[in-house]
Amino acid sequence: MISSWTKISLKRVGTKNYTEIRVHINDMTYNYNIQHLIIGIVQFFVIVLLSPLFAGFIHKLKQRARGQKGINIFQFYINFNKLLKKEVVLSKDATFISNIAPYIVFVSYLVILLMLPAFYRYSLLGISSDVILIAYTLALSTFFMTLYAMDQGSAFGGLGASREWFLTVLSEPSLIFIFISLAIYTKQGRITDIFYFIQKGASNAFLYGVHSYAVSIAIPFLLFISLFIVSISENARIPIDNPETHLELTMFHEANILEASGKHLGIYEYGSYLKLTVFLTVMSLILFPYMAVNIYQIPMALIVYILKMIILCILIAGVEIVNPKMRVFRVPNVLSVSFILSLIAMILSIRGF
Amino acid sequence: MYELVLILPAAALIFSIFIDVLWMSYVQLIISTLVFLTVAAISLFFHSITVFFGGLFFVDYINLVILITVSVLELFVAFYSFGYVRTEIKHGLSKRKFKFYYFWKNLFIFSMMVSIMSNNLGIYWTGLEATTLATALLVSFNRTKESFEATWRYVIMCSAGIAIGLFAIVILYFTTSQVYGESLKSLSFINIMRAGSELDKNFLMLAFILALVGFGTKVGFAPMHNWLPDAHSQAPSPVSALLSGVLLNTALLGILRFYQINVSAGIYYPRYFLIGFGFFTILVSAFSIIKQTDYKRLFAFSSMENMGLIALGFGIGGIAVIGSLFQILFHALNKGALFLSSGNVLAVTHERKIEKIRNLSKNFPITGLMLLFGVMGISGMPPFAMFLGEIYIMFGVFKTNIWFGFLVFLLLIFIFAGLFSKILKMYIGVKDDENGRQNENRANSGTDKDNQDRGEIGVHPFMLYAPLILLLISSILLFYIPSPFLHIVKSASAEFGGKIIF
Amino acid sequence: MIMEKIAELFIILILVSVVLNVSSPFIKFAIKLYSFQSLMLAFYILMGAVHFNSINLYGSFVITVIFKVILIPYFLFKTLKKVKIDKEIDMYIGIPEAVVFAGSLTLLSNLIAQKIVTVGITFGAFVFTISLATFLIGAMLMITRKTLFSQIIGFLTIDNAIFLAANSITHGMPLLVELGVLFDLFVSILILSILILNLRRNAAA
Amino acid sequence: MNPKYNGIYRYFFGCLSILISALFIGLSFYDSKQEFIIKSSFINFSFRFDALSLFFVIFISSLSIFISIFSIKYGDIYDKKPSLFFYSFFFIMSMIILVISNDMLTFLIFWELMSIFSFLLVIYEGSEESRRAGFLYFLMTHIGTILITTSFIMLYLKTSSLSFDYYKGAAGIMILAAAITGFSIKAGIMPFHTWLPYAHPVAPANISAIMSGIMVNMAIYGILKFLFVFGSGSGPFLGIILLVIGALSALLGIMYAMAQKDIKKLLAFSTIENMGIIFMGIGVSYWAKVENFKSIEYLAMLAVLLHVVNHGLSKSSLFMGSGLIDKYTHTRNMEKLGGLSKKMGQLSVLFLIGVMSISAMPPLNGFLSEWYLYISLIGSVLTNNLYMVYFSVIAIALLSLTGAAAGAAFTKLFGITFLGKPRTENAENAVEPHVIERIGIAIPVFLCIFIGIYPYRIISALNAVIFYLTGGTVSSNPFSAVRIINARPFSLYAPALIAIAFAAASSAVFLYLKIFSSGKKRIFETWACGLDEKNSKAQYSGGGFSSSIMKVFSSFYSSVSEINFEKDVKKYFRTKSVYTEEINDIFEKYIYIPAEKLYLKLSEIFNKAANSENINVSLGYLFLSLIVCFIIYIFIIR
Repeated sequence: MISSWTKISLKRVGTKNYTEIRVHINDMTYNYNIQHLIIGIVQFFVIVLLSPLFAGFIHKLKQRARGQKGINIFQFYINFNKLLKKEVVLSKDATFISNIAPYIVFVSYLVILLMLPAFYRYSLLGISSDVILIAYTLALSTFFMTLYAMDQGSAFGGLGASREWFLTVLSEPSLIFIFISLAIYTKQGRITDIFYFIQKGASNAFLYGVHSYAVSIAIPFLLFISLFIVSISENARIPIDNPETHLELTMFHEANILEASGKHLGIYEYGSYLKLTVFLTVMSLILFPYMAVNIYQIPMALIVYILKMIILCILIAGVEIVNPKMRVFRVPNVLSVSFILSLIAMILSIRGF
Repeated sequence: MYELVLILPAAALIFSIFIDVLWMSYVQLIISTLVFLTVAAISLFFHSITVFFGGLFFVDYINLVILITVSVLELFVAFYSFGYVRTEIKHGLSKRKFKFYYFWKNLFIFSMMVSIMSNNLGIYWTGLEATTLATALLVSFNRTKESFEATWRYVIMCSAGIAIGLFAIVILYFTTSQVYGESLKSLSFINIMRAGSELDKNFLMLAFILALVGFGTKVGFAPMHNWLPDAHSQAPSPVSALLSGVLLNTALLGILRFYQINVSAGIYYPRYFLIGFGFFTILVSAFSIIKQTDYKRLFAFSSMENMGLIALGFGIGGIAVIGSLFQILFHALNKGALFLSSGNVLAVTHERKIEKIRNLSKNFPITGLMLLFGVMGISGMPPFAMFLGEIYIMFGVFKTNIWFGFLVFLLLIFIFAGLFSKILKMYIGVKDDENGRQNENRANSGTDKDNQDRGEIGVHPFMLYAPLILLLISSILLFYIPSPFLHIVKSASAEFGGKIIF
Repeated sequence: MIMEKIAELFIILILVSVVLNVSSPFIKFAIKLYSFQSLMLAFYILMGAVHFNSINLYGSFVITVIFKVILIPYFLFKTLKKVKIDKEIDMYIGIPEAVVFAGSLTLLSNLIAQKIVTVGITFGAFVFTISLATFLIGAMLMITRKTLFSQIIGFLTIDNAIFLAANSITHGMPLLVELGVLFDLFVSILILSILILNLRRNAAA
Repeated sequence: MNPKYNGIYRYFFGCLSILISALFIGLSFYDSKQEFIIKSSFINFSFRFDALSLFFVIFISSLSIFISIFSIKYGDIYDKKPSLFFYSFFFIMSMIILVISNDMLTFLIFWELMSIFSFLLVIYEGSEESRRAGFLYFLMTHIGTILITTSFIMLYLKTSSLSFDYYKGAAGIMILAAAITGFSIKAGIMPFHTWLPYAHPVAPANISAIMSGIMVNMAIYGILKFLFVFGSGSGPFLGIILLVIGALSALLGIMYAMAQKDIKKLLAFSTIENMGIIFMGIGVSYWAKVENFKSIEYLAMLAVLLHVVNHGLSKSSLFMGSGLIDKYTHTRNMEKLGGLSKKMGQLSVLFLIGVMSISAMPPLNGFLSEWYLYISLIGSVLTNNLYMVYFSVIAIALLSLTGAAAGAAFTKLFGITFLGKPRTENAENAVEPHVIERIGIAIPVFLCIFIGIYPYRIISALNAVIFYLTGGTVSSNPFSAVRIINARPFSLYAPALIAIAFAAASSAVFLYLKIFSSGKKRIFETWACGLDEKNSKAQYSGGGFSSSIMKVFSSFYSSVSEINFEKDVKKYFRTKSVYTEEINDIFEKYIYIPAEKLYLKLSEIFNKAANSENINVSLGYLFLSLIVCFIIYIFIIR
């Protein structure tokens, strides 16, 4: 049995001055080399560091559209830093959950980002970046956030937790469906492979006129709309929730972290930016899958990535400005639209468009 | 040795007239043990049909099965009666009544033995009618209005039924007298079987039908069953056990004899009649059992169901016959345990209604558990031996038709549901507020101190052991069936054309 | 030949007594009729005995007279005296209807007898018809009448029908069997009488 | 019986079941192909260790060892009636013997023994509630047994043998359908689940743990045996039916779980959910077997077996935990609990991990099996089979909904019970459970983590079973991607890697915060809008937690709720108002209760007709049946 286990062979390859770690067992090879690892790490840090910027940008856009002066788009970095310096106020009823939940929520977003390709074809955890895993890791973060909410025994916490799960129960299936539709569409299970596949197919089709892979515009478009709705609900954006308010009748996300303070609040806030970034990144990849395959394409890919993100930010801000907040029990109607769209996309992708 | 089986009950009958009740209980124990030992010895060394008392009586494989059943159950009933008599006398019944009890019970056993072992169908008839008469006064043992009505119904219906049976015997006699001439010989079962195909088929079948309806009344086939629940409910519990466990089988034996004759003459229609009556009996019992309010009636309906199943098995033939033969013994053991343990409850509380008995798990821990397990056993659940009988019958049923098998199983589920819901209510049910208060008042108003504690303490230990051992035996028989008995069953089933596949 | 005709007369008298039984609500009369009917049966058996010169049938005659003509009616009378019922009040169908019904049952049994009886029965289908009719009318008595006595009478009528059949289609059952049967019948009547008394006492109390 | 020695039964039977279970484990490791027959005069009892039964023997034995350790201490509240320990010992034994039995009579006998002992344990408490639960349970399980018996009878008639050795490939669709229906009653699959939410809560907690963690899996054993060993490999629609029924019961199970107040009832409904998930796996696997998609078959089978193990471990630990809550707070009602985490710190950690595992949170084992199921479902979508595509799409939808709802339900369970302020005095007076009790829970919880993070050992062990059932294996390699329809690697979930990533990221974050943030902490009361902070009633209640989700899925429930106010009080200043809510099972309401009523009505008619009090009618029946027989006779002889 042990013989069939991992064989990690380290060898110097040719004249190139780096070590290639080749993980190969029986049949499958997934190439990792130092280059991939380093770029993966860089990619991860770039996204993590950029994420408050995107959130700030959306905020700024919204404020400007309302005719306000608007915050500094780097304001959220400052907020985060300030929160870290503050003391943590814990409830008397708080248990160990209050101490670990912020970390777990934050870390689960980090782990998702570790799996996610943004502008480079490989991510650090690309080998295990299964789409279902990503969806369930999101659920893990929700799980701990709601536990945190209920930990202090405040009335708002329970309310927030209840509403958060209400949303998650409705949006999580959509999310899984979207991911699985992607997986079925491309016949790939890993998110890195999925987008590489789409990219390759698209480039083959449009650049070289080779239809070696099935290429469709309709399916990604459907999935994009569907994912857009889901991400609005998951990220507590306006038609469904309002992240800027603290009015108990309208709170979803904020009610969960109402009791958080100091560094806990800081990493919660940062976590919400990360989550937004995750969704935006996936959307950007569906919208226009362009990832660097080698090191020379990275600057171009990075620029394209940021451009796409800006477009998406504008889109989200636009939606937030145009729409009023909707009644809670109208949310299922909207989310069911997203669910059905992804279902149609899945059926279409099965039948080979 | 064979004669002893008849002589010993007769001796007990005579003893019961002259000896005091408490002494009689010892004598009864000894004699029952002796009868059991005799039958055990017979079945150990049995190899072929044996005739005795000048050809009037005989033992073959089929009646040996029933003989074993009778002797085993009788032994335990004797055990139980030992305690029962003492408990009831302590509770204020007169000794004279129990002298009666022993007399009629022994007469019942004696006439049943006569009936079972008779070679002559006329004597079989006489014995069967005698069992009706002997048990009639036992059914009215309590001397209440209900018990007298039950007895009346019992005697009238069974007598009318058995009169029809007599018609069957007359027609059979007419048929056989064509071959053997008019003498005692032409009623001899062995002779008739030997004549077999020479007999007139139309008349044989007519005889079978009359016997089926006539003796079937006594077996408790629906729709002639109406006497059965009442009689079983009103008789003293040990007698109920005997009625249900062996008397019904004795009546069934008559039908089987006619069936055998028909089969030997090459007539195959009778099996459909057996299947029809068996199935209809199960059906009626399945839809009546849930509406019963008296727990002994409940078991009576279960007996009906099992007789229906046995008849079904015999009618289907083949592998099902083995199941039916097993079922005869196993049902007697299990039903005996049920009636005897319900007798414990009855002896102390003097309540027949299910709704009046609650929370047996507290007041009657052992008895309650025995009732629970008994019901499981009677529904054909392991670790009780009826599982074997039932599954072998069902093999046959499924062999004839799968959907018929499903239907029978559905009815069995109904019966189980009915039985079990009632018993479970007795076992751990909680009284309604009103009923509870009522019962409390009655308990307080009772004068007898022994009646007041109303628990298992008031019961003679023998009354606990007898059903317990019966259940144990039933449980052991599932895992190990003594090979002599197995041999008997195999040979008996061979007479119905049964084939055994192991 | 003449013997046969006389025998037929006895048989007809049995049927007539049964029909009379149906037509009358009086219990005392019914018991008397039963006694008469049993006597006719006994005479019929006696005719057979003389005809075939069978000792079996002679014995049968004797025990029939003892049990059916004398002992059973005697005990029934005795019980009746204690219970003090003289008339059947509750009936499910009225007397005229019952009589018509009895007639049609006779026709039915004739039909059945014609159908069944194929091979040599001593006196032919006639006896079979009568015994079957008696049987069915007895059953009708049992079903339609509520008084316990009438049920007993019905039962006894059925029994007589079977005896008639037994003694006509065969030359009587073996004596041993017949004795046993009659003894059982007698005991059952005894027990039923006891039961009637007890039930009456219970109802009165 | 001297009450002083009551504890002896507990210790004796506890140790005995540990010993014998250990013995069986040893036996199964010692030689994996044992076969022995106990010859009796009439029936032979034959036993055999094959890969499947070996797996189940080890599964049952090890779980019952944990539970026995737990109940050695936990059982002291039941010392007054020591029959508990006796019954539970035989309960465990009958299950172990059940899975090694190799002929139908032995199987049926021990199957029924298992039912009987579990029934006796269900009614152990002797309350009215337990009577109802016990009756329903035993009736349903009897119906199940009869269906199983039916299928065995048909097998016997087909092969004319009692031994399982001759049944390979003999079972046609009819037999399989009967057997599956019978077993799914035991498993608590949706139309037949009604007994389960009643029976599991009323039993003592260790018994609930056995019933829910082990006993329901016996049904899975039976189904696997029938479908994959006895099955003739026909009827792909059977697989589809299993898939759909499984998906429905998974969804409805968790939806009902969410609505419960009673902890054990919630867990019981969650058992229905998990059985549904297992059924989905079996359905996919069987369908793939019939349609000859090998890799999907293996993957789905792995999902099934893994989920059996995972569910067994986590559910039994949760039931044990709920028993401890019951023992130390004397209530199982969530609305009366709260804040237990402060009083029962270690238990709450164990419970949290159990809850995470059962609601399939990623680095733990629950996710692993669900992942395999997802993959096999995606695979069956990719096969492009005409019907299966749609059904598996529906199944994916339902499964994803189930996963999310499970998260909600278990957040409710953990949050309402362990977090916040204690709602009643019961919860306030809780204390940390005894160490042996904690150990009993800790072992399966530890195994949950172990399997979740490092599943390769158990997968390579399960490969033997998968090989026995399907003839292939799944790679147990940490870095080998799964393939579903063609040879191309499809996807990979490397739990160890994810766990390492989690650990690394959390330690990085922790270090970062340690360095860059202030370590100051202040303990202060929760802000309650200025109201009295002592008021624990201000917290969200369990009912409130799930009400919004229930409102969306209201068609699944038939709930009746009403609010009663005191009369004659000023409208806006009521001192008291009572809110009652009753959540009814739709199956119970629309199928079971009408069926029962129909039966009772029919019996009433029958009873009136057949069991007349009137003797004349009875005599009439007698002669009528004579005449009917006569007429039939005349027709027969012509």
